[in-house]
Amino acid sequence: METVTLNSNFKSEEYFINMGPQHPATHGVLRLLLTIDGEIIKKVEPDLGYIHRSIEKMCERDSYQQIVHLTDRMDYLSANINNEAVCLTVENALQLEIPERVKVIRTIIGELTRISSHCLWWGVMGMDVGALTTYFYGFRDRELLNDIFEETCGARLTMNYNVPGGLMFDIHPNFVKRVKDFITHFKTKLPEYDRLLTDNIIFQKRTKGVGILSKEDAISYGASGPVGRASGYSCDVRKHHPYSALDKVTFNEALRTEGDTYARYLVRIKEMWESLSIVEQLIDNIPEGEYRVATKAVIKLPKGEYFQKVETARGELGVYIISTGLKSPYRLKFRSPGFSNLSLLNHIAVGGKIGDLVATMATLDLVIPDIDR
Amino acid sequence: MSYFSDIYKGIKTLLTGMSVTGKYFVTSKKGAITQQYPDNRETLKMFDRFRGEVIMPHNENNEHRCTGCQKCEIACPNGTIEIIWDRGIDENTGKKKKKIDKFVYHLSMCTMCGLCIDVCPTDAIKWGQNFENSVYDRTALTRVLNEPGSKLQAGVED
Amino acid sequence: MTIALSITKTIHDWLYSIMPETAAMYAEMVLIALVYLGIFAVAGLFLVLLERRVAAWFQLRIGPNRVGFQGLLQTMADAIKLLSKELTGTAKADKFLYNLAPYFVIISSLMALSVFPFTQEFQAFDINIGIFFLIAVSSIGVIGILLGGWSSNNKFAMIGAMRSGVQTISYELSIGLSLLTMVLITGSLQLSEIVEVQKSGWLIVQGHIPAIIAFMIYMIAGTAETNRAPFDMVEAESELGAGFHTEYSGMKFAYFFLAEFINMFIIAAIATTVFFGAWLSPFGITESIPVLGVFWFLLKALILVFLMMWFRWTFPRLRIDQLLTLEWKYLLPLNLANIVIMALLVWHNLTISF
Amino acid sequence: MTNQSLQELIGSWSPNLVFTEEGSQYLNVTVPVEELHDIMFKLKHNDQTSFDYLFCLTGVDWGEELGVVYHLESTDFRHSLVVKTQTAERENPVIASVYDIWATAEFHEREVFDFFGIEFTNHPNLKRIFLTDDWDGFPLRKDYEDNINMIIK
Repeated sequence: METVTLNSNFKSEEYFINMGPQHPATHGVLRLLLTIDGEIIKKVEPDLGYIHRSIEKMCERDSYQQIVHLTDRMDYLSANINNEAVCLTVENALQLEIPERVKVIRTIIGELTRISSHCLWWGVMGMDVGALTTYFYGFRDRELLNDIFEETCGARLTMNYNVPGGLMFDIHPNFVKRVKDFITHFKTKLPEYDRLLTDNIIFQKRTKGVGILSKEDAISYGASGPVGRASGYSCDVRKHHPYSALDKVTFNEALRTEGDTYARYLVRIKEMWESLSIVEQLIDNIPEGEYRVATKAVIKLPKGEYFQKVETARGELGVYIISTGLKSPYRLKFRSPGFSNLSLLNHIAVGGKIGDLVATMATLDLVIPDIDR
Repeated sequence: MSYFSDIYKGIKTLLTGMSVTGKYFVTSKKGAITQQYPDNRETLKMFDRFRGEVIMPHNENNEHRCTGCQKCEIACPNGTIEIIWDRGIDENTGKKKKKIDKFVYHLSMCTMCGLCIDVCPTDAIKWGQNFENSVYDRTALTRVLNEPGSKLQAGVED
Repeated sequence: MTIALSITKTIHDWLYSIMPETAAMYAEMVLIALVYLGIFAVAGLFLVLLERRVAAWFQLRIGPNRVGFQGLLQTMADAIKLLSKELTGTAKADKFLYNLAPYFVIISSLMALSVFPFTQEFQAFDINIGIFFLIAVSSIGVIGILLGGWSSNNKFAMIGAMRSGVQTISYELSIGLSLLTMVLITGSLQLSEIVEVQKSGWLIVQGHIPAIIAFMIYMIAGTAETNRAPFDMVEAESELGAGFHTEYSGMKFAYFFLAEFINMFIIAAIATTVFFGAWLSPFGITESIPVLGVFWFLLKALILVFLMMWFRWTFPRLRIDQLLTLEWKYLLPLNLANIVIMALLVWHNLTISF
Repeated sequence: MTNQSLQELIGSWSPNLVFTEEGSQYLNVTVPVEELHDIMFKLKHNDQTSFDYLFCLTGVDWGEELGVVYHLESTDFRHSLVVKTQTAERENPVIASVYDIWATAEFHEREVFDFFGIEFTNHPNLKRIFLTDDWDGFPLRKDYEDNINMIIK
């Protein structure tokens, strides 16, 4: 009998594919150079810089008040927290005494920004795994928050509400009521998120065990925010280096140990609950007082180096200012969470399928201007 | 038997999900969050603090409050504001005094940061609520905010 | 060819009176084909509109409501737009196959429509292997998708096409077997025959538990067969951009698009015919007015179409390996067991019939 | 560990380290370029320091010298340290990569290479990350000039 032997030299061919910069799943102008074998990802190499605006260089010629508004354009989904980061750095450098009212308002708006960012993320996450309806439900709730911001700050996305020394203007008289309405509304909607997407068997199959990041790798890659916390790495700046009014509130750091896509998803859902609880604790007792401390028209930081970390919706944002005593910083560096989080994409996506890469990328929650700065 | 319980649980979660969307489908008539924009122009009211564009309010005598101190021009991060000023004779005192000739505002460069309005000592400029700023020619976005023939409101400088 | 509605009867007689028999037969065929083409082009467009409105209602939106009353003419406008659009394509595409692919898809879906019994006697082609014909024809469409994805010389399109091949080959089995389960009751593949059997109770009632299982499997496999979410691996917007039709534009794209919706209708129509008694009214309430059969048929089909839309706008997409796991590990074994159960039921006369 | 004991411990590793706390909220240590990799390796792997989290890597043009500032934190002990190194070579500056110690340095070093032109030895993939490969010059250096794209106020 004749035996047929398959050609043992047969080799599946790896091929190369460009994902982005105009791809629906890359959420902006991120370009991923993928090496694929069939459906299996062999290598992911991000190609960045499509919207790099050199904010750090611009900061070297701008005054400190002007720098604040540039940070809106980095991670635009947590614009207000970015503003706060720069303001805190400047205030710490000047050793300004900030009124309690300002601290509380900043924290409330910061947490609302986090919820709003996570709402958008939730919608987009659902869309990335194929459930398009989540997008609209996420946006519906985010819209309420945007209205609150618009009423108080005047803008929906790039708010520029913080100035060194406090807030640009006081909160709107309707603010407290609207926030309370939102809390009651959102508390009924969050369980709906779970019923629609979290518990869904297809979603769980898609995300569990996908894109696993170990704790050691998370620390080594500088992962922060929900990405780090899903790997069991306690990295919440709000806990470890509390700023503004965060030392006055009690909340739990959302921690998971699995480190997979589903864990990152759950951490963010948990964070929305925690943020709601922080806002609830503060909203009823916003202290009376000034909303702004007068600063000099031209702020000059004393010679020295200043570093301030805050927890944005994406993770740890660091502002590093080297001042030589002039009206502009000598060097200003933003340590953006997205940049570090992106660097681990290759590490966790290799070996998965294209669908896994998309789901993983959705839970890294990348905002490209934050990476490109 | 986990094979069958998996199927049961799976189908149950799917039906739960469908009940959520189904609920919205049934109540879709009143639940729609779409704003039918060009149709609702009359009822669409922006918030008071909405940052649409920078405007310079004039009173009924065609007087504005801008002294031409140029603080806004310095505060602006993008060079959006250009103040062309001149020295004129003050009618009351007879001294030479700085006054604005043209307050040029490039809306195309404005990032709506609000620093100019924040820094203005005389509240001469304010946020306008107009958001329909699209034009076919970008030169239309360069505006002169002070109206022709307008002058400084009395008592602003005191 | 049996057409007994009076108007078609008149045309039939008239045609045969003015021409020789062969010519009249051809003329009649062409005429019927054109009528079907017209009806289903419009029906496809209507389904697109329905999908958009239903999606909007699921998503707290209003949906297209500007062109015509409540947006009724929206898809017409879209079709005209697509007609007038430039046909773009990649330079190194295999031009012949690239242009051929959309026709494969649209023709196969239009062919399937010819055998449905919309009401008594309103059936273009009552063939004695009806269900077999349907399964065979509806699987031709995948060749068009494969050709289109492969020949457009785009890697995203190719991944989509390959996924489509894998998916259709797998789910074809489930469709066939679940329909086969029902054929055990009817004992015939002829669609008019199947409807006849259902006069003593719809098959889903006659076959009770195994029939319901078969129906569920059929709906899942059918959704997969039409490449709709949650099985839209072929398009998978967030993964592949537009999948196999990435490089198509204008009318060629419209063919793919229309075919998807007509396929959806076909899947629903097969389910209506096999499980829900086709044009038979519930409890025979309008048995005396045969024309109402069309209404009942369309109503049942549209309810099933709506169900598929509901799936689409609720569920996340499966991953390609999970798609195959679902088929080979769950649907297929269940289906085989189901057939055995059904066979036993039929053997022991345990079916319910009135 | 307190800054005091950190200074004593790290100071015992090499005589060439300069410590300062002036004008900064962290303990600063300036390390010569040649010793950088050794010191960094010890900082990560010593049981008492255990600086496993590199949270910021900044390139700085000090005017004369080009430098890199590393912000380190220990996730076990929660103490922080700023390591600075600089090289006077502006034409062809070379600093050892710490990519093998902290994986996050891969991207951050590419960023510094992109904007300051500092070459990191042993870096696995050292090429421009934001700018195009044919970009001329290093934009974040103080002596960079671009009359078209830069608006000097």
